[in-house]
Amino acid sequence: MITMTLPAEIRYVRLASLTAAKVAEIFSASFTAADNADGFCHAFELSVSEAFTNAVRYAVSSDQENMVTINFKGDRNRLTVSVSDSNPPFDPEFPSPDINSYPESGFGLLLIRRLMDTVTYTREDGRNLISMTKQPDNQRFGNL
Amino acid sequence: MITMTLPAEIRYVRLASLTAAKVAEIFSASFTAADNADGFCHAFELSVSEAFTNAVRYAVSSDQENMVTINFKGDRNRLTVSVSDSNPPFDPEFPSPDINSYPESGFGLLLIRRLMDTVTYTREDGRNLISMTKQPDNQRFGNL
Amino acid sequence: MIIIEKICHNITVVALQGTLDSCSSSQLHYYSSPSVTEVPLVIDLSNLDFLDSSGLGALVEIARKKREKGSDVKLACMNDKVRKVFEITQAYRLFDIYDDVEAAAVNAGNKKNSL
Amino acid sequence: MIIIEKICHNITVVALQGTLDSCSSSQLHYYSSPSVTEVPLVIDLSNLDFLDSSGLGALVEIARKKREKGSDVKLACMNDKVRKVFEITQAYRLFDIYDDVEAAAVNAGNKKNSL
Ligand SMILES: Nc1ncnc2c1ncn2[C@@H]1O[C@H](COP(=O)(O)OP(=O)(O)O)[C@@H](O)[C@H]1O
Ligand SMILES: Nc1ncnc2c1ncn2[C@@H]1O[C@H](COP(=O)(O)OP(=O)(O)O)[C@@H](O)[C@H]1O
Repeated sequence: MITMTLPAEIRYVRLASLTAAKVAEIFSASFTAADNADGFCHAFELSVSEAFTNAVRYAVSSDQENMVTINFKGDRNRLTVSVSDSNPPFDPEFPSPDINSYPESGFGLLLIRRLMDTVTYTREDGRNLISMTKQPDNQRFGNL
Repeated sequence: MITMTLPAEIRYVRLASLTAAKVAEIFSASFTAADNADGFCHAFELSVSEAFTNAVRYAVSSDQENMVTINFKGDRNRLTVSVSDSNPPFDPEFPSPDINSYPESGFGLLLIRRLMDTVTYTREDGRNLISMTKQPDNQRFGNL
Repeated sequence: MIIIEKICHNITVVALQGTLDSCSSSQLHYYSSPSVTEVPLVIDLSNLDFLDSSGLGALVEIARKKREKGSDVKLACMNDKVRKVFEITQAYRLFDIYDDVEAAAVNAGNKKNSL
Repeated sequence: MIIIEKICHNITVVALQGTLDSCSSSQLHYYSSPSVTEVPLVIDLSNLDFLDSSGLGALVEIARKKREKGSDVKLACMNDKVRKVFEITQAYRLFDIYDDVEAAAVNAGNKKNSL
């Protein structure tokens, strides 16, 4: 179990996404069957970039510094990353907009849902927790 | 304040050192006077590589998984990283060996002392804590 | 992200290097500002290592503003990671995408190809 | 770390790519094993991004074992980050260090230069 806690500031987004890519790389190195390691790592890199961005973008200013927690857990053949923040609750099934209307946002959760095998959302102790799981050898949407 | 907690396993050493380099890069980006950003980032990358390696190498096996905590704190014009582990106490002034004897180890703490401006060691609650501080514009030993 | 501007076939080519995400996407705002919306543009993605949906949003904004003025932006040389974002969001429909900068520049003065 | 072997002027040149630290240093053990200690070697560091003291230890071990057998290892093309480790530890004293692989290979058969 690897845990990282960061202030909800946008300048840390690349630190978060690079960390996710590196953890996924280390995890997938233990699977000889992982013939799609690049896609697996990219799925984590991109999903964490989206989730961390949202955690920062929808933060409500408070007296205390808002902190975002990123948690990685390898479970046999699956890697799970969860991102938690103290923002208001949100709908993880948020529908993405029609691309033909030239939308400048609204694709973060869609990307996460498409890149990961399983995405769960829970609200606990006043915090959002989005939890994202993927198997290295699952090529469904992860292949590059 | 950024915190990362990792299992004491050597496969995570590069994750630790890359994280340190990236945090130092983000921190030094806020200093226009930082004319030696590369040296500053390398000092953190290398010092954390050494400290994390030691935390893993000198771990005593226990029932519980050994965890290493890495903590970053920016304080105005200085960045501090601390690495803590549950190993037996050690002497942070450990003298480095004579290079002419072809030593294969013993240079980790020397590198840390030379790369950083300030290094402190404390023992608390059964844990070692090595705390390393550097200013971006201090070129004493940090320049590349 | 590092932005390098060059000229190819009289067209401004903007080469993006590094990461285009929610932290760096504002660096592209200039290219959707009123003073340059009428000018055709090529964006060279060959050295872009990483793109997320915020970065994509900045590219979509440039396309929309240019098309409103009868101009266009063409994209060149996306790697597999970048292409993935265009596929999942279907943003590939909004852009003319070329395999090399040369071809993109030659076609930069044209309106977007209809599907 | 990726290790690529090539031959230059009949000398084995080992090019290291990426990171040589406590996780990857064991990948160099082969080059200090008895079967190859008598063979001169050049290590090309031009694509080595990062070295720490554990990685340095593996290089020192190769040098010691080779010299015990009258052979040597030469280093080529270290970047500033790698050089820093050699400076602080004074390990530069133990090695002949060249700016290019060619020069290192030409001198690989010679014993270490005395200071
Ligand atoms: N961490 C979060 N905290 C609060 N609200 C969120 C969070 N993540 C997503 N949301 C909500 O879900 C919506 C959809 O998110 P997303 O698909 O990433 O698109 P975008 O953020 O670009 O609008 C957001 O507009 C926001 O209202
Ligand atoms: N985190 C640690 N836990 C326990 N002992 C340590 C730790 N760090 C350093 N030491 C002790 O200090 C000595 C010197 O460390 P160092 O200079 O890094 O050299 P090396 O680890 O290569 O021997 C080690 O040999 C070890 O005995």
